[in-house]
Amino acid sequence: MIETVATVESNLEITPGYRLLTLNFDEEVEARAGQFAMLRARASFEPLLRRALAVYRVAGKRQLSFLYQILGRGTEQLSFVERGGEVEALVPLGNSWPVEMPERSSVEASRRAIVVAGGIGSASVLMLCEELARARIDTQIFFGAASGRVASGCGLEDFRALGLPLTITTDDGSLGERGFVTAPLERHLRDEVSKKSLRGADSTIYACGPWPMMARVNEIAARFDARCLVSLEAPMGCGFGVCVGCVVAVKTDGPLGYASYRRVCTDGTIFSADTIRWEVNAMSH
Amino acid sequence: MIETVATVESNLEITPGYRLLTLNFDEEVEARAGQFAMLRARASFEPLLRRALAVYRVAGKRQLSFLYQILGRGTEQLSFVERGGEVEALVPLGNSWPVEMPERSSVEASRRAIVVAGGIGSASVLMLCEELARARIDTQIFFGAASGRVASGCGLEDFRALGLPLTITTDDGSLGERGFVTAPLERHLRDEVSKKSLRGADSTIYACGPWPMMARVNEIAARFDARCLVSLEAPMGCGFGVCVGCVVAVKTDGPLGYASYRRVCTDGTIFSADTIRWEVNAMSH
Amino acid sequence: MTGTVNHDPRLAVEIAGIHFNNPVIGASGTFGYGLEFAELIDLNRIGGFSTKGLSSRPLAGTPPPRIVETHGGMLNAIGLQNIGARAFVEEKLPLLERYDTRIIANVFGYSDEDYIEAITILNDGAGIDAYELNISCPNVKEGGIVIGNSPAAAARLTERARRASTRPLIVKLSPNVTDIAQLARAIVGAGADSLSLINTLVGMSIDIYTRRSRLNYGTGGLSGPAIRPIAVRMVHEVACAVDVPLIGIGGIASVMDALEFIIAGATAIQIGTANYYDPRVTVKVVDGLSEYLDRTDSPNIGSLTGSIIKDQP
Amino acid sequence: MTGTVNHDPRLAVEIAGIHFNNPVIGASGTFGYGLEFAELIDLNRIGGFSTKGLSSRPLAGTPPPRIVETHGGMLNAIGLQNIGARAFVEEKLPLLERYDTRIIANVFGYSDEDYIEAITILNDGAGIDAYELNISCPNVKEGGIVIGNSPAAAARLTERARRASTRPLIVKLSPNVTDIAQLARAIVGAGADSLSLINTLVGMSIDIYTRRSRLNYGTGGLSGPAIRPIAVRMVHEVACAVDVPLIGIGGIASVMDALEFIIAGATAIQIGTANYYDPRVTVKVVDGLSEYLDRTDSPNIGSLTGSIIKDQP
Ligand SMILES: Cc1cc2nc3c(=O)[nH]c(=O)nc-3n(C[C@H](O)[C@H](O)[C@H](O)COP(=O)(O)OP(=O)(O)OC[C@H]3O[C@@H](n4cnc5c(N)ncnc54)[C@H](O)[C@@H]3O)c2cc1C
Ligand SMILES: Cc1cc2nc3c(=O)[nH]c(=O)nc-3n(C[C@H](O)[C@H](O)[C@H](O)COP(=O)(O)OP(=O)(O)OC[C@H]3O[C@@H](n4cnc5c(N)ncnc54)[C@H](O)[C@@H]3O)c2cc1C
Ligand SMILES: Cc1cc2nc3c(=O)[nH]c(=O)nc-3n(C[C@H](O)[C@H](O)[C@H](O)COP(=O)(O)O)c2cc1C
Ligand SMILES: Cc1cc2nc3c(=O)[nH]c(=O)nc-3n(C[C@H](O)[C@H](O)[C@H](O)COP(=O)(O)O)c2cc1C
Ligand code: FES
Ligand code: FES
Repeated sequence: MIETVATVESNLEITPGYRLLTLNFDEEVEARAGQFAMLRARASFEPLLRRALAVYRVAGKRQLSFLYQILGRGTEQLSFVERGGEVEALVPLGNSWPVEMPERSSVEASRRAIVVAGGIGSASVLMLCEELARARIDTQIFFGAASGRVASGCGLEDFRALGLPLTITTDDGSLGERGFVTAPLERHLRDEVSKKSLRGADSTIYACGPWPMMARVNEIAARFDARCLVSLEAPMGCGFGVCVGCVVAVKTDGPLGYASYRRVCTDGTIFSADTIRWEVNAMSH
Repeated sequence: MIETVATVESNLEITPGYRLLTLNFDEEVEARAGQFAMLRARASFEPLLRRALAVYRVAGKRQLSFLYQILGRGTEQLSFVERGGEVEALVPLGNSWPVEMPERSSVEASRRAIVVAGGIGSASVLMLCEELARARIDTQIFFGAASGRVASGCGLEDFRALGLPLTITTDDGSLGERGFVTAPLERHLRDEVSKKSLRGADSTIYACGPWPMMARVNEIAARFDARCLVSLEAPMGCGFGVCVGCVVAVKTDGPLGYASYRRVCTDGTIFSADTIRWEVNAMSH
Repeated sequence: MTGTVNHDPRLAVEIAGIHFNNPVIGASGTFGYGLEFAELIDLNRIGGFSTKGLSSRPLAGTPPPRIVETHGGMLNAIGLQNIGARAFVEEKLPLLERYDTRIIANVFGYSDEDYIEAITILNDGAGIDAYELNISCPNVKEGGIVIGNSPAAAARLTERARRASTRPLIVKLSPNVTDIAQLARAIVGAGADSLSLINTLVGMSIDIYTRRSRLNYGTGGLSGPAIRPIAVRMVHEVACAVDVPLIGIGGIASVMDALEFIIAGATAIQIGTANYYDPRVTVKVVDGLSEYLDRTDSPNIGSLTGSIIKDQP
Repeated sequence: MTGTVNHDPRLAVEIAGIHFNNPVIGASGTFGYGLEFAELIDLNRIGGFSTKGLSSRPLAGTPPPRIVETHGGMLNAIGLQNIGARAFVEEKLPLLERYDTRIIANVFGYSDEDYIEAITILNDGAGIDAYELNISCPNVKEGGIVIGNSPAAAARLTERARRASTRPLIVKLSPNVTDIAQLARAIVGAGADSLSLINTLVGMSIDIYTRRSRLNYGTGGLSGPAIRPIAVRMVHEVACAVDVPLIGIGGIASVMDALEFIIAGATAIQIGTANYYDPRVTVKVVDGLSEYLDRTDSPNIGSLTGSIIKDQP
């Protein structure tokens, strides 16, 4: 973890409301797939708190990119920083997506990966997809967004460039299948399980997106007995474990006690979906 | 008075810490010498209050320039706004410098003007000097700054370009005479009065600068019986007369009562120096 | 003048029998005598405004510096400079006659008698719709205690003002208290028709080079967005404690802010400090309220008052 | 570890007989158990830190959402999640041993007995330098009244804690009171060695679309630069009222902010929320204090405590 002031290499609009921020660091940063940074435009007095953004790409030992949606005050302030400007950064934070090598010994059922990205949740899984591809794991990507325009903003072209099987859904039907990304996911699992007599358990589902999407992915995974990992979001005060503001409710054996909540920033952001108490939503929106 | 969002034509650094901001308005603005605007970078959340800046130049019916020093949070935020950016503006505000025509009928003693600018107080008097020149009033400019560099930042080149007699002082002696601008002012008045048997009362002194400078100018003016007008500064909440935060203590005949304080923004900013209770400083610094 | 404004009927509210075209009111001390805004906004478009605090006699106020900006807000120690109740009645009210907007006369004094005297003068004024008692001033007679910080003193003053007044009485609460609900109950018990809250919080800012307060007076009142969360909480607490209509105040700078107060329990809201840095904020909020009703399919603004959903106790 | 740090001797301060290398302390609830900062700053460089509030038993805290940002600050309703006094003594203290920094154990409970129990456990811990009583929790036994808002209840608890404690006792004041000087006098009268102030102000923020509080708990504590002017005023008031050393807290984010509190009357200061968005702020303030002493030719930081110049009463 380094705490530093990074310099903006570029801060490009991808589509209106979506930008790619590339930062240069004066030290080496080793960020793994799924990790994040806490960022804040240096010269701004408001808002105070840094904002969590997933590391979208590692462009070198001292360069990281972030894909972000302009949502409120913090991301708006970030959007104003231009090339040469400064961004306060704490990075890398959180755990990372675990990628296992397929068990080549087993001939019949090689392990497979399913990546589900909802909206800007995509930013957390691009590097994961790259890693899965490098590890030659059979990978299916399900990419959902509100519209075709939003899909572009969420990095669709970068996902396409991976050359992995990619299913797109949009809420308004302007691109790919109309509806939620969980619909083709469910179909896919059903088909796979029936057609190839594979067990759901042979698949690992990696999901990042809005809370309701991830809750639904968890249900589907449970039904098909698939392993499911989710990267969670929560409002973050610090990003490094001290404010205890970013917790999620997790399942515990005993009564509700100290262990009932875990910090998204340091105990996560990636959790096994079946450990989360999905009915207790960490976000207020 | 118009309340609008102006667009930045340019925001140029003159010397480090000093900038010239040129704004385009969507309506006509008629600003007279000595008037000011309340400005705030549009996209910034902090600081909240707009900052008062004198109208430095009128560049057309819909274009005004402001010369400013980067001092704290507000002017720093302004300095970040680039061409095409937006600035919230309330303008024109306050009264203006009165310029009388010389009494040509009197052969012996034509009226004369003395303009005293201290630091960035210069921003309030450039247009005044232009007007005095246009009216062919015999005008002397005394221009004081902390250093030669600061003098440039305070628009010295623009004052030089007027072609009027100009005496420069700097606190550190890096340009012109070393010391405060009030020293040559005093000398000048003494010489004028003795040499040409003019009365001080034939001169109008126009002064804008730091509070101690103006207090001293007032003393000198009083001694030589010259008319003296000052443009005051005060921390301003609103700029249009409602917060009653920007007051200065003025002399009253009766006991201290409602009339003891006057608002710099709407009753001024230009006051007759002899009406001010100089010992009650409006600024905390 | 009314004819020129098309009021959204869904925004009309009533407080103590007074009809407001909409719930957006300029806050005392930030809206002058109303006229200062005539060049900036159409005064007919806002629900009303509360005057700068009026005392029985004109007051000079405190020496400068009087204001200092802080993070998210400002401190002021104006010392209640005002033209006096008599001058307001004679010089300002006639000029305000032509506007269709509610005029609330904000009143204060340094003793109960001071308040009564000011109210008596204002009773003569045509066009005043209600009084708002600013009870956050130190009472010189009682050794400088702030009337508004003591439920007993505040109730006593409310009762006397109620009797002296020919108009509905709004009492403005001080937030500088341990238990604002208790204060509110005492004041409503004493006859207040409505409560407005909050006034400023007492604060201080020191210049580290001169080692003096940045305000000549020493302390000042903190206002602006910085205090909004405290104000929303207090409005919610008071809404749970009393039954009179509330006017929410404190750091409102946008329609979203205004709605927080209404959902927390306010019938109307006042905008203070934001008028300084966004002089047309009041009319922007009026427009924003109509849009919100459209977007959320709400029948009228009254249906939102106190509509907060509580899952937790 | 001490050998590696060259402390500026002018910054040393003493509170209740404890020596601090400098007056900069991490505030409770924002500095974890100290160790979380070991990767970010050299813990030997700060005066000390106050632990996350410790209770007699581990606590789960409240369900999320627990924090929401506001203008110039944030609201939190963590519900005092902590590992418990026993785990702190056994698991954290041994790891903290190697740092030359003062450790203040922040203690709280829902009844007097709870506090005493936690203190009794902590008395066993080696390396704790002082206790800081967080008296801003609602007392379940007394029907939810907040101990810290009642001078009598706060004095009673202080007295009992004083007797149970083997270490200097700092009591942390709640700002949600009408008269903080009165509260301070009662607590000092009951035996507190030092006071720290302020804790958070109670606030609320409402999501206008869900119409629910943005915090699961409903209300939360407001912290950050927004509250600084209130905190500075209260430190100044308390400094005029009592004679024990004060620790100033509330919205400190820079050396200038810290100096405001010291000039107002604080011997030391705590930095809270700013640690979240500027994790190295504590050491930056330490360096800034030395520079200020240089620039103003002040002999030491103690000479600045309470050095405010007052022209007005
Ligand atoms: C670990 C992590 C990684 C993230 N990675 C990315 C990323 O790569 N790209 C990206 O665009 N966004 C990402 N987010 C979300 C991003 O942090 C939020 O969009 C941002 O904090 C919103 O800040 P704001 O000031 O723009 O909005 P605010 O003004 O703070 O809020 C605007 C709206 O967003 C909601 N909001 C506030 N905080 C969050 C939050 N932490 N997450 C989601 N919504 C929030 C508010 O409730 C409000 O409705 C990530 C969040 C987390 C926790
Ligand atoms: C009528 C008027 C016209 C002005 N014209 C110009 C101009 O043309 N060019 C220019 O550079 N400046 C001008 N000023 C001064 C300018 O308004 C201040 O420099 C500015 O408000 C400082 O804001 P800030 O946020 O940068 O500093 P802050 O962070 O607010 O303060 C930094 C320092 O400046 C002091 N300060 C705060 N407000 C003022 C103030 N109003 N005046 C002076 N010092 C202040 C503070 O006490 C502090 O020491 C004018 C002021 C007035 C009242
Ligand atoms: C400069 C100034 C002067 C004020 N004068 C008065 C006053 O005379 N009477 C009064 O009741 N409130 C007065 N107030 C308080 C406001 O009406 C309002 O209650 C407070 O500022 C909080 O609202 P805001 O955050 O929107 O400003 C004043 C506030 C400011 C900033
Ligand atoms: C998330 C959070 C948790 C806190 N927890 C505690 C606590 O456990 N005990 C305590 O005495 N104060 C606690 N505080 C209060 C701080 O120690 C401090 O008094 C307050 O935040 C004001 O200082 P600041 O503005 O610098 O944050 C907490 C504050 C925050 C923001
Ligand atoms: S964001 Fe502070 S603990 Fe996770
Ligand atoms: S700045 Fe508000 S009255 Fe002058």
